[in-house]
Amino acid sequence: MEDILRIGGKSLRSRFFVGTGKFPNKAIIRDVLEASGADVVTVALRRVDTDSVDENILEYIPDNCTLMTNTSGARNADEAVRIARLARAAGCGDWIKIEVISDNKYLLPDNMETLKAIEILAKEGFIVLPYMNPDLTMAKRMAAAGAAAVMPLGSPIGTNRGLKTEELVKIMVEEIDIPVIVDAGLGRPSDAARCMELGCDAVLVNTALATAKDPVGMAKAFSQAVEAGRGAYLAQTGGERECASASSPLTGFLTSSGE
Amino acid sequence: MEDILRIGGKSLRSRFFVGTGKFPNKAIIRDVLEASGADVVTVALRRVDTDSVDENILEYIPDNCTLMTNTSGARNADEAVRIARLARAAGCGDWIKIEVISDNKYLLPDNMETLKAIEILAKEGFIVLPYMNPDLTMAKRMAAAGAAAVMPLGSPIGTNRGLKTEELVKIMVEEIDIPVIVDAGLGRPSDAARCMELGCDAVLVNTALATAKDPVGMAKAFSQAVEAGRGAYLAQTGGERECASASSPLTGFLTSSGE
Amino acid sequence: MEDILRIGGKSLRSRFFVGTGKFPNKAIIRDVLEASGADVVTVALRRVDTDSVDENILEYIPDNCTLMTNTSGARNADEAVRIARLARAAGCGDWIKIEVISDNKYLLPDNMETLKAIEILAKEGFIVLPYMNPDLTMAKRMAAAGAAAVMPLGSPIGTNRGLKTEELVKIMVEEIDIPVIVDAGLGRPSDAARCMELGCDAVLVNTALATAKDPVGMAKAFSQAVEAGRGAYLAQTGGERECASASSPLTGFLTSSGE
Amino acid sequence: MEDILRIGGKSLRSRFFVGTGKFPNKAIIRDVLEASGADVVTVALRRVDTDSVDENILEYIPDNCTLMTNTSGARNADEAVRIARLARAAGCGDWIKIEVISDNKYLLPDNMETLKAIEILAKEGFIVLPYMNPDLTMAKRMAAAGAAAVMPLGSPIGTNRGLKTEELVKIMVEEIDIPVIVDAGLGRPSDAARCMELGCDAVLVNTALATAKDPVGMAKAFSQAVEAGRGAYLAQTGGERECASASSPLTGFLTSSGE
Amino acid sequence: MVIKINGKEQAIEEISNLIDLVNSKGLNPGAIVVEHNLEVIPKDMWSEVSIAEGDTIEIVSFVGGG
Amino acid sequence: MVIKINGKEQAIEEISNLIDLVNSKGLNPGAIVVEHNLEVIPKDMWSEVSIAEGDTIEIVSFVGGG
Amino acid sequence: MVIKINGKEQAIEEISNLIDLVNSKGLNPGAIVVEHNLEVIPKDMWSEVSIAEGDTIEIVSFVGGG
Amino acid sequence: MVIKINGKEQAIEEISNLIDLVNSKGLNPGAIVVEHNLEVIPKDMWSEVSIAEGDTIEIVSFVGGG
Repeated sequence: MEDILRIGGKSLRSRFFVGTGKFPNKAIIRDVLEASGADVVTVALRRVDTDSVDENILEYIPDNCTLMTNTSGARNADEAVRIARLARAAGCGDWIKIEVISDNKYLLPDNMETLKAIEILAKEGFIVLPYMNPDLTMAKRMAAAGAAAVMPLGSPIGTNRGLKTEELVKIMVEEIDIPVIVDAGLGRPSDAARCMELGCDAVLVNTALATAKDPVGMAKAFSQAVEAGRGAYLAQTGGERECASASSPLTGFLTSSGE
Repeated sequence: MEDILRIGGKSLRSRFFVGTGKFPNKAIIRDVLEASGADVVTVALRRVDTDSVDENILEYIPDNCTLMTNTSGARNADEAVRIARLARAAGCGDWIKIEVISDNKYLLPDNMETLKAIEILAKEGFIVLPYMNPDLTMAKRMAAAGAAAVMPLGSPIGTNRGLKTEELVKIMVEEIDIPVIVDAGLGRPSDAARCMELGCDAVLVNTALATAKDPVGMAKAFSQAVEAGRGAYLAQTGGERECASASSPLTGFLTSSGE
Repeated sequence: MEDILRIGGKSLRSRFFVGTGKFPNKAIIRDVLEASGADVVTVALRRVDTDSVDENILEYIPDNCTLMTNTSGARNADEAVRIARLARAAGCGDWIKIEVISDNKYLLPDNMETLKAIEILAKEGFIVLPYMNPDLTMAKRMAAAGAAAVMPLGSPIGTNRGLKTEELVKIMVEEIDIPVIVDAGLGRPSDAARCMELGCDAVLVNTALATAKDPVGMAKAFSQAVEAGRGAYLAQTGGERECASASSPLTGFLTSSGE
Repeated sequence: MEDILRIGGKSLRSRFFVGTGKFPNKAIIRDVLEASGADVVTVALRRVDTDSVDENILEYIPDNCTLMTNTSGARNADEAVRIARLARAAGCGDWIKIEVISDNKYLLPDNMETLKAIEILAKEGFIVLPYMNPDLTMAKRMAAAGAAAVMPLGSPIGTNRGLKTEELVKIMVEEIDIPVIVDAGLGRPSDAARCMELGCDAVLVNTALATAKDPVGMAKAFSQAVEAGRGAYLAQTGGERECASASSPLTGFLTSSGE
Repeated sequence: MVIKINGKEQAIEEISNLIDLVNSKGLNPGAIVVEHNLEVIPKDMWSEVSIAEGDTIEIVSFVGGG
Repeated sequence: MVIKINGKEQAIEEISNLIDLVNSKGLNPGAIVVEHNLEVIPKDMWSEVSIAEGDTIEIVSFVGGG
Repeated sequence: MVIKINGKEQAIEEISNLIDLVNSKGLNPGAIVVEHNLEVIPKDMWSEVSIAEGDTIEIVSFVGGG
Repeated sequence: MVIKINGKEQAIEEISNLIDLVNSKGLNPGAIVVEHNLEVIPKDMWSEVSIAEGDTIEIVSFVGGG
C-alpha cells in the first residue's frame, strides 16, 4: 500500500536525495535536510587541512539519514575505489555514489571507468549508485555488475538546466530493472516533478538548493514536487490530445434559445 | 508572513483552482476537491432536462469553497452576461469565469467579446476572471475594465499538453498588475509547478484530474506541485549556467597524491 | 506545378520576406537582399532630419522587390492609418505592414487597434499585412476585415528567440484561409524552416540578419531554410514514432550464423 | 575559402550523408541521392537469398558517391569487424559505419563494443565512423582509437523525433577534435539545420526521406536545410535577448507631432 | 396554454405561476435558476410571477464544468 | 513667418509653397513625402500648395525597418 | 556433398570451387561477397578455392541501409 | 623524521604512531579517516600502527558534496 523505494536493503520513504555541497554556510544544511525530508544524503571526502580546524559536516546531518559518500575527485576506477574504501573505514556505512570524471569543463562522467569501479565495489559489499551518462546499454551492464541503482545526469552538474536528457532517461526507466535516479542539473521543482512523472524512482539535487536565495524554502519546494511527480506517476495521466475537449458541457445551452 | 492570494475581496490559501467537469462520476468530485485543497471551484450552468432528475453538483462541493460559474456555451458577450446573471441569481455568489468561444475545434477564447463582457459584468459587481488567449495588450485592457484576474490558456482546453504559451504568459506575469492564472491545457503536475515558478498566481485544472486513472491521487499531486512551484518562486532559483559547476570540492583531493 | 504564394494580386516566388532595419551600414542591405532572394522587403517611415542629408534607403532595394512599409511608431489605429497614407503617397505602392504597439518593453502588438486599422485601410485599397499577437479569433476577424495575410509573432521583436508560439500559430495555419506569415523573433534558419514545415506561408526576418556577424551569409542561410521547410511541407513527413524502426534490414544476418 | 569537410582523406562538399534503407522501391533511390547531393551514402550487407534474384542496390548509387557500409545486425565488436571485412572485400572501399546494437526495441548503440571494433578496424586501415550514444568521454576514447568521426544519435533510429540529445551533442561539438555527425532520428529539415547551427560537421538521414510521401522532395529539402544550418554557423548568429529590440526606428516619429 | 420551456414548446395546464411550474416538473427549487421572458426571477418571487400564453422560460441548474 | 516642421517651430522667409520649402532644405524630392496640415500632398501638387503662418508640415522619408 | 550456405545445409553436386557455386546459383558476381570458412575470398580467387564436405559458406550482397 | 602527509612532506618529531600524529595536529578523531601507505587504518588500530621515515599518510574528512 505504502509507496516505498527499496535500495540496498533499506526502505526509503523519501524519493528526494540531497547533496550537501556549496551551501553558503554549514548551519543551514541541517534546516535544508529537515525541510527536504531526505532519507539519503550525499557527502564528499577531502584531505584535512591540518593548519585549520574545519567543522565536521556530519554533525549537521540527522542521524536517521543514510549517508552516501561520493567519489568526487576520482579520475579513474582505482581512485574511486580508494575513496570508497576510505569512506567505509570512517564508519559511515557502505553507500557510495561513484563519480568518475575526467572532463573538467562539463564534469561529465566516465561510464567505462565507472563500470569498472562498480564491479570492484559491489563485490566488496558496497551499495553502489553510479552517477552516469545516460546510456541504456551501459546502464544494463552496471546493473549486471551489481549497481544498486543508476543515476543518469539531467544536465551537467551545477547548471540548473533541468532534464535535458529526457529522451534517453525515459528509455532507461522503461528498460532497466534497477532504480533510475536522475542526478545533476535539475534546477527547479518542475524538473524534479517531470522526472518522477516519467517513472524515475528518485532524484538527487544539490546545486539548485545551495544556490537558491532561500535554500530551506527551495528544499521544501523540491520535496513537494518529488511527491507530486511520484503521485502523478501512480495516478496515471489521461494522455495528451491534439484538439480541444470541452471540460464543460457545451451542448445546447442557450444555443438554440435565442430565437 | 503567510503567502495569501487576494482576489475579489477574498483571501485564498490555495493557489490551485479546480474544475468539476468530465469526472467519471459525481461522487468522486467530493474526494477530488478535498484532496486538492482548492478554495475556488468552477461549475457550469446547463438547461435542466425536465424529463429526468439530475443530481445537484453543488452537493458535492464543500461549503467553504468559493464557487465560480463559467459561461461555457456563450459565443458572445451578451450570452456570457446572461449566463453570469443566471448564476448569481442562483445565490451562489458573484464569481464568474468568462468563457466566450466561437471556435469549436480548439475552443480558443474570443478576447474581444470577453473584454466586452468584463466591462458589463464588472460594473454590475461581479468578480470577473476571464479565460483568455495570452495577449499582453488585451490583458491590460481587461485589467482596466475591472477583471479581478486574467486566465490565459496554457494549451487548448482538455488537451493535457501543458504550458505551450510560456513566452507570452511570462511577459504577462511581469507586466500585469492583477493576478495571472493559467487555465486550460495543463496536463501534469510539472506543468503546474512550472507556471508557479514563473510567477503565475494560480492555476486552474480540470481535465488532467478528470481523465487520470486515479483522479483523487492526481488532485493531490497537482496540489503539491502548485505549492512546490510557488515555494520555488518565493525561494528564488540561483539561475542557469552553461558550464558545469562542481557541487563537491574537487581541488587537490588525491590529485597529487598518486605519485 | 510551381509553388507560388499569391498575396495582394502578386505572385511571389520567394516565401522569405526581409526587413531592412538595424544593419551596420546601408550598403550591405543590397547584398543581403540579393542573397535572400526576397520578393517582399519592409521599410519604415521617419521624419527627415532637415539638418543633415540622409541616404535614401530605397536606393539599396532592387527594383523588382515589392516594398512593404511598416507603421512602426504607431500607437493606435489612427496613427497607423496616417503612416500608411503617407507611405502610399510616396508612390511606393500600397503594401502596408500594420504594426501598432503600446508596450515599449516587449513591443507586443495591439490586436484590437490593429483590427481597426485593417478595417480602414483595406477599404482604401491597401494590401494590409498585420503584425499580430497569435490569436485565432482575432486572425479570423482580421481576415474578414480584409487583411491580405496575418503575421503572428514567433517571439518578441529583435529577440532571436525563435518560434515560441508554435502551439497558437499551428492552429492558425490550420484554421485560417489567408496566408499566415511568422514575423518577429526568428533567430536561426532552423526556426524559419520549422515555421514552413508547419505550413506557414512565409516568414519575415530582420534582426537575425542584421545582428549576424556576416549578414549576407545569414540571409542566404535563411533563404535556403525557408525553401527547405516549404519543400518538406510539400513532401510531407512520415510522422514520428515512439520506438525505433530499423533503417537497415536486421533479420537473419549473421544472427544464426555464429554456430 | 570553400567550406570543405575532410574525412578519411576525402574532401566532401556535401555535409548531408544519406542512408538507402526502407525506400518504397529501389528505383527512387537514384533520384533521392541526386536530389540530396550527398557525397557519402550508406548501405548494408545481407545474406543473399539464393532462391530469388535481388536487384543490386549499388547500381542505383552514383559512381562519385563514397559508399559507407554499416554493420547493422552486429551485436558485438567481433560481428562488426567481420561485416566490415566482408564489405571491404567487395571492393567498395573502406568506409565503415560501425553499428553495434543489442537493444532490439530502441536500437540504441553499445558504446563499449563499438569502441572495441574501432580499435581493431582503424588499425586495419578502415575509415571508421561509429554510430554512438552521445557521451563525451566515450567519444574522446573513440577519437583516440582512430575513429574518423563520431556519429551520436539525435533520437532512436527511425523515429523522426529530431535532436533530443542536443545538450550532450553540443558539448561533444565543443570538446571533440574529430567531426561530429548526428546520425539517427532526425525527422525534419529544421532538425538537420539545428544540428548544423550548433556546429555539427554533418548529418546522416535515412528514415525521414524513406517515409516521406515524396522522398525526392524531402531529400532536396534536407539538403537545403543542411546548407542553411552550416551557413548560419559560419555567419554566426547575434545571440538571443530577453526583451524586445526594435528593428524599426521608433524614436520620435509622430509621437510628439499629434499635438 | 402553450409556453416555451428551455427552447421547446409545451402545453401546460392548471399552472398559474412559476412555483406551480417548478413543482409540476418535480424540480428541486434549491438546485435551479429560472428565467422568465429573459428576466431572472429570484426564488422568493416565483409565486408572484404569473405565466401566460407564449411565455419563454429557461430553467437551468449547475453541472460540472471547468 | 513661423511654421511647424516635423514638430519644431521654424521661422522661414521667401518661401511661398511646398516646392520652395523642399528646395530650401536641400531635400531630394524623390526620397520624401510631405504632409501639409495633416493632408498628404502628392509631389506634382507641391508647387500649388501655399504655405501660411502657423501651418504644420511633416516631411518624412523611408528608412530601414523590419 | 553437404555444405552450409548462409546458415542452411544444402546438398550440392558437380561443384568443385566457389566460381562453380556462384554460377550454379545464378548469382551476379559483381554484386556479392563470399566468405569461405570465415575467410573472405576475393573474387579473383574464387576459382582456386575448392569446396569440401562440411564447408561453411556465406554469400552476402549489398542492400539498402541507413 | 620526514613523512608525507596529504601530499606534502613534513618533518615530525616525537611521534611514533598514528594516534600521536592525530593528536599532535589537534584533529578530531571522530571526524577523520586515516590512510597509511595506501591502507586504510581503522580508528582502533591507530595506536598500533608505527610511523617510519618516508611513510605516506592521508588524513581526510567528510565535507559537503553532491
